[in-house]
Amino acid sequence: MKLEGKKAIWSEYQKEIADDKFFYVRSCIRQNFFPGSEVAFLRIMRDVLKKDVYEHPCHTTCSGIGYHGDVVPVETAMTVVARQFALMTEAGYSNYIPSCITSFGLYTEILDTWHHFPEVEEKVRKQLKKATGREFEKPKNLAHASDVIYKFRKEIAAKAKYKLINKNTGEPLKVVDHIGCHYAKMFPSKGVGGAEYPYVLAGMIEEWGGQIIDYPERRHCCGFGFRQYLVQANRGFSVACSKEKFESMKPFKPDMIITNCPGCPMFLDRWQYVINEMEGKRYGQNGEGIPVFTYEEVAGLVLGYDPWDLGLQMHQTDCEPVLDKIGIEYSPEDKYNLEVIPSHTKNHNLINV
Amino acid sequence: MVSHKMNNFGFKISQGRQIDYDSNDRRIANYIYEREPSFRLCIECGGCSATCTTGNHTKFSLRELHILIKRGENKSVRQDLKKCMLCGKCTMVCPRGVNTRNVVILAKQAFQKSDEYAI
Amino acid sequence: MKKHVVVIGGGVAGLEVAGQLSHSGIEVSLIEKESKTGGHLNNWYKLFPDRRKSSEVKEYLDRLSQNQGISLLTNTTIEGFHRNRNKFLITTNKGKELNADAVIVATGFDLFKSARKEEYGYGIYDNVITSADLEEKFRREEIVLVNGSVPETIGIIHCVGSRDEKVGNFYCSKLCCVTAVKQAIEIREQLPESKVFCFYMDMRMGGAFYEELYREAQEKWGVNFIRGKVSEASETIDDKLTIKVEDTLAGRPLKMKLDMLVLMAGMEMSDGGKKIAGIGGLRTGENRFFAATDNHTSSNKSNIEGVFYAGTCTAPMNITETISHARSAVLEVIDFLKDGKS
Amino acid sequence: MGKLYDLLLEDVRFEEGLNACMNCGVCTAICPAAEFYNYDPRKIVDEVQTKDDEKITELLKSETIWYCGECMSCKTRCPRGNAPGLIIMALRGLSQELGYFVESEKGRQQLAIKRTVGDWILSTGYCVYLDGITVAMHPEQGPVWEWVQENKADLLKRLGGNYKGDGPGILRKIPEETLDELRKIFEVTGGLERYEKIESFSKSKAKEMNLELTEGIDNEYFRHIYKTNNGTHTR
Amino acid sequence: MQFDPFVIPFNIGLYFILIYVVARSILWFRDLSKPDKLRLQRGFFGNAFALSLKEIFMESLIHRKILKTNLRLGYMHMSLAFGWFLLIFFGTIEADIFGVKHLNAPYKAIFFRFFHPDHGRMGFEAAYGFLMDLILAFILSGLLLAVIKRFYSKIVGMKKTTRLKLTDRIALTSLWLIFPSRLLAESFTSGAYGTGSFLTGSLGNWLATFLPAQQLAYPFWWLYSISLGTFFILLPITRYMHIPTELFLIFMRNSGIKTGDKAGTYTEVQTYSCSSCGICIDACQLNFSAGITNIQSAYLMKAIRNNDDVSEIAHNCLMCGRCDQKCPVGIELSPIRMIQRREGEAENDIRNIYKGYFRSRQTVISEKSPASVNYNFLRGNDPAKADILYFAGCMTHLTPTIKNSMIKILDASGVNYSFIDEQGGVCCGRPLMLAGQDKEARELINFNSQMIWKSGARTLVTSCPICYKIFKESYYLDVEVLHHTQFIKTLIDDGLVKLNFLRKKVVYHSPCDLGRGSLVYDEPKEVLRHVSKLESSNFEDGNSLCCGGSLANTKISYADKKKIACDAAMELTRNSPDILATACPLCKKTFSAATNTRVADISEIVAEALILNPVKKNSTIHVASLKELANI
Repeated sequence: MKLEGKKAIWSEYQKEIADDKFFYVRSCIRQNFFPGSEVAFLRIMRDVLKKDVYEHPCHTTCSGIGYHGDVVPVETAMTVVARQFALMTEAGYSNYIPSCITSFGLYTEILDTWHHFPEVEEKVRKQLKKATGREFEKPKNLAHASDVIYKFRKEIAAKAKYKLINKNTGEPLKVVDHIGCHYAKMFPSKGVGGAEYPYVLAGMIEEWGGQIIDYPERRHCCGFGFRQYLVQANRGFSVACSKEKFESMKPFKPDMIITNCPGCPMFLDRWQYVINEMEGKRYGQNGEGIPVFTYEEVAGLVLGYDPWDLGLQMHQTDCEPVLDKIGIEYSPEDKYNLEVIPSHTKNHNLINV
Repeated sequence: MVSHKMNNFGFKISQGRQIDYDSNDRRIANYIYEREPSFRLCIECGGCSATCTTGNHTKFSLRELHILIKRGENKSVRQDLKKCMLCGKCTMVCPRGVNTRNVVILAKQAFQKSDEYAI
Repeated sequence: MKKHVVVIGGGVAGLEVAGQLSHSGIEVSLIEKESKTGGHLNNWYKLFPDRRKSSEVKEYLDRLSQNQGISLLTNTTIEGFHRNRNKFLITTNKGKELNADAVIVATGFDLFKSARKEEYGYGIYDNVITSADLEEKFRREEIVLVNGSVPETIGIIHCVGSRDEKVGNFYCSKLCCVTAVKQAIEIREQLPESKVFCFYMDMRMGGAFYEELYREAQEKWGVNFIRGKVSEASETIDDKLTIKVEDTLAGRPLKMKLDMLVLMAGMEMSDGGKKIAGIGGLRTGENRFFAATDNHTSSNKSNIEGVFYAGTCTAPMNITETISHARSAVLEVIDFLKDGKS
Repeated sequence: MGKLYDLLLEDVRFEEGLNACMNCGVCTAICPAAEFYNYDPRKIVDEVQTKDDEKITELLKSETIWYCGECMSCKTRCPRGNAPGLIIMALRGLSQELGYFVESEKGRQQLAIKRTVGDWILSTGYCVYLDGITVAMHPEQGPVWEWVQENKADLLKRLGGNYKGDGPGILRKIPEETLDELRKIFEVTGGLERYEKIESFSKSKAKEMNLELTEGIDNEYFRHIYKTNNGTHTR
Repeated sequence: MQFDPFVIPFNIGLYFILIYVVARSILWFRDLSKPDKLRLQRGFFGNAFALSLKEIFMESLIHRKILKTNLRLGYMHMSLAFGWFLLIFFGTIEADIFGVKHLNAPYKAIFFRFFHPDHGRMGFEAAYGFLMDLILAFILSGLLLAVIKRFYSKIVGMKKTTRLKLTDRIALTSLWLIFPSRLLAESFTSGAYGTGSFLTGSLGNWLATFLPAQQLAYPFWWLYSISLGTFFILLPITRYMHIPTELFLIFMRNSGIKTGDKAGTYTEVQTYSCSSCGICIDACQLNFSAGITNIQSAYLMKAIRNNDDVSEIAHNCLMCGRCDQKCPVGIELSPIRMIQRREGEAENDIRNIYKGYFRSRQTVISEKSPASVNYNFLRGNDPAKADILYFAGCMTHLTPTIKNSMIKILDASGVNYSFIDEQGGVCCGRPLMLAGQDKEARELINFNSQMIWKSGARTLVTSCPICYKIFKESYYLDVEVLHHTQFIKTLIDDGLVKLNFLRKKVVYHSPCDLGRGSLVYDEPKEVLRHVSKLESSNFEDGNSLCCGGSLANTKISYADKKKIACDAAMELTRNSPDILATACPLCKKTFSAATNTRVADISEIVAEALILNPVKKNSTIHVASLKELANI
């Protein structure tokens, strides 16, 4: 493996990412499965990086899951998205950052379609006006939340309390990055590092002391496949995809998996449990699973946030092995203790700073 | 082997359907290569399948069978082979002079032998 | 006084042109950017379909261009290109100024830069090489992997950088198929134990004795041909390469491990050519090669009177075609010069 | 000849998704669905580009168009700039418009998606909503999920969410007027029409299969389409 | 002197072989099937016996057939066989008349001169002696040819001669020694006693002038006896076993025993009756066109005798039947080959033997039709009812002009027919049988039979000789089966088609399965004569060539097939005819690729000559006449 080769490619795909004044849009899936991550994102952006991140109370789903579940027609999805843009415009922002990859993909796709088919854009504007009376500007800059963290990875590193290093061996942790399919597969130029060797997460890991490992099924989909998971009868396919990835990464002995997609971390986490239940297979070292994290969780850990504030107790595959390797302090007994309400939470769920 | 605690998730883990070339057994193919070298000459034009008497009655593609044998996808081939009537039209139309008829005969043999002598 | 023609590019076409022109008493300045002439011919070991040594053709061209009438300028590039009345004023990187009655552009082709096909990992995965790299190995008669061991299974991917919108090349480079077959045979010759797999979309064997070579590869050398465009290659923990391809004729995806992967890089307009197109205002086509005024009747004429094309700077060609194209360029020039336009 | 093809052309995704296909198979090669399902996107594209109504009708009624996971890996690679994934989406759309989706086991599942994701969008403003992700319907979510479901309110509070609260924040309550806007958008843009088609075609199919189909998800037909897998989809 | 030790080797040999032959024949008889036993018994006391005697005389002694095909070779065989017979015959008489007493032991006749050295000085004795010498000379002349043949086979007009195994060599040498040693023994004796006739006498006297004849005679008598003894003892394990076996063969054949489709006494007798004369090798196109010289029937028989693996040989054959035609011993070579193929298959997969290829009548009824295992996907939709069924056959579908011509002819004739495999149809099953896969073939036969029965037709017309042969032999249809040439013939005879005379030079190639295979030689030619100038070739009827396209040979390469086709086409087009006519789609396809002369199926030529004026529809006269024709 020659790294120069990858570096060359990475240097080719450097997208423009805004510096401040972000209009933040939440992810349905992550709000349900990784609420801690979105909280952590805002903490980091606001407290650590001192950025202006605005969240509009009236924004909704982008309808992406419905769209890719084929129950929501394309024009409907476009109009729902147009409404989100309208909210942004009204709030006086122009840098749009969705928390969800499916959304990010949908936004990119829609903007691209509008670019090639202006008549479609016109139609959507009319429909939005008719339905809601709203009008919108297209975002000046569209980036995924992980792009922003990637942009400020050095700043985060500077303030880091921990490094992704095995404190016992001094070796960097071996990290597998999993990029959501809709991040760059549809529009390689819209992703940091492109579609084949995405750098968005790799960059963070490098910066924070870990080592990214490349393995054959790196590009493989986690298997969500929308309808393929949403309907129980199809889940055999969904799990099979993740299994394919685990089988492929096992020989490289990864310490952890990092993701930037809403569904992926949940599936990579839960399917490990299912496969173990059904086939008695585990893919981590000494009989454990491979802990799966969102990039915010990892950033949070690096910055020394409390694991249980980050919501790591919501993982089915235990994350402790990694915490121990890094040497992060945490109280095992508080894992499921719901009494504690940390002070920081207050300002991050309600008001926009 | 860890004992399975829970199993009723309401689905089975799907098995892959890729041709896994490395783990496939190509001894049937080699058996044919040795005895009918023209087997190598196929350019997969499909002439055989187009004229095939059996293919006129049921889903049966000699071209596909040839490829599957070459890839070592023996299971799927074995049953299908029996559908061939050996009428020989394929041999007549083959632009590369592949002795297709003999290929089928040899393949059948190879499969029968494969049981006895574990080819 | 003697007419003077500047020939840009010292590859097969350039040498042929220079040779022929000087033989008909025309003064020639042959400009070559490299230190020696011969172009891609120098990097090729043997030629299809008869697998003769490329050096033999090189010798012919050298003999042809060993002529008083030819002044050879190596390590030279064109910086200026002006036309005043019927003369061309050409300035080189060494500040030399050449006055020419006519110019022949023979800037040839560049091989597609395979790293642009990211999913194949050229320049990233150790044992992914290009057809040109393989020729080098042939010449040294040692086909080995980076770790020094001898490969057992070798995959050859056709159409790398050709017929591919993703890299902006819609056209077929036309010679990669037969090159692949030739190289497959050479591999089997040098490594009798090896297994070779060609992954193709169509076998385009449109040349004298190409199809016969294809047949030989199957019949005599047992080369395996699988119809399908390889989708991606990745490196396994044991430094092998796994590829994913659809065996389209079996209608099933196929997965296999290979020790070595050879990419059949296509042909592209050379950078040198692009540069000259820029400074000289020469028209290029959609495929970025030079566009002749008429592809059927005057494939050598450029949009500028007195400037002619020879060889693969206009389209992918094999050596035979290149030489004939060069000769027809010579006729055009002579015709042009005697019309006394200058 | 070509009537259905013209209908497909009305879908902008189809126009984006299909240029001449040369059957190279690069899509099938990396397609996760093709890896496990008896599925070959290349063949689908090839059949569609014949513009043959008969073939397309067959596709619209088939299982095969429902295997795709819409990961769009195919779009990345196609040397002809096609996007089989988008073509599939167009086919699925048309299949539902014409009511052909109920002819296949996988197609019938559309009702399940409509009655979960589809309805959540309009009733909650979320595609996926905590209260809907029940342990019963999601055993694979594991023990941790049981704990989450039992303590969702406290847990979200502890993590700094705004579960069913006002203003911004995680799983906040989406204001009624916003939901009205959503419904209006669906009405104007044909979203509701799509929902109704799925409902009505499914109802008649349920009758045909004589499975009772009432509102919501607690009925024979829903359970049937949600759980049944006749095992012919994979190898 | 009545006895001398040197006769012992001869005696041992003689009695051994006599006992062996008797024992062997008893075993053979025992292994015969009941019906065949009956046949043989009936034959033995019927006129079959007389017939056989005649045949034995004509074939085993005179070797008439060989004489016909190859004079020199025939003379060689005759001189040895017939000559030796005469020698023994007259020798016995000699010993009886001139001996001390009547009814002597055999050796007395064989070594007569030793025991009566001074016999034959004058008168009748001398005359008789002359006769004996004459016979000996006759034999020796043949022997000389044999020796020459062994070393330069061309001289006896043969391209190839059979190779030998060790025992054969020894037997051969001893055989060769017999008569020279007798000559010398007798000569020396005569020389010593001044007796003997023109050969032994003169040779003896001359030898005696410079050699001690007295002393030299005795060792040569030993040699004579020993070579006879060795020859007899080796007989059973050498090809010379054919000498006694052939007698049985002739009896059995004349008693109406047939090869059938599984190995048994008759096949064994046949394989042992092969004298490896090599005529089949010369007849074989694989030999003289493709240069393949190790698979011909003679080698097959030898391989079977030696229990070698015959699978390769058995399948490397066009099954054209030229060797059957030419075999002087009349061995049913192709049937035996088929048995080998079938048994080869049986090795792979234990299957109960299905009757099929060459069936004997009584097995037909007992036969059960098996349920389709391999071809259960076949769906038979009821065919249209019609008097006449037209079955084009797979190969005909590859040569549409033949199919279309037949349709044109059928329509013009106005007969009431239905085209049963218009939409493709199912293979007749013969290709499977040729590969030895009778079980599978049987499945197709049953399927097609069903269809034909359902159609209620009375006549089945096919364009493909391959189909024709199997319809005739292995289907049990209550319909008459006709090849389209026969059918067209009747149409012409009944005036149901009107034809022009085409001024075209035509040469006819008789397809193997139609001609030799089914003995349909004349109708095709008569049809051709009716519409064109039919010219004869050097390869008519039974001697016709194979086009090389035969499905029966799975072993030879496309290139070899092509060679055979080209050679055959060249031979047939020597007098540059306008059309090379054939009656088989496969031949047509094969020849078309092998010659520039136009190749056409008879149906095409007829269709060309057809005068299309409306004929009254649904005439039924023809059916009767077809019935008549069926009794040919």
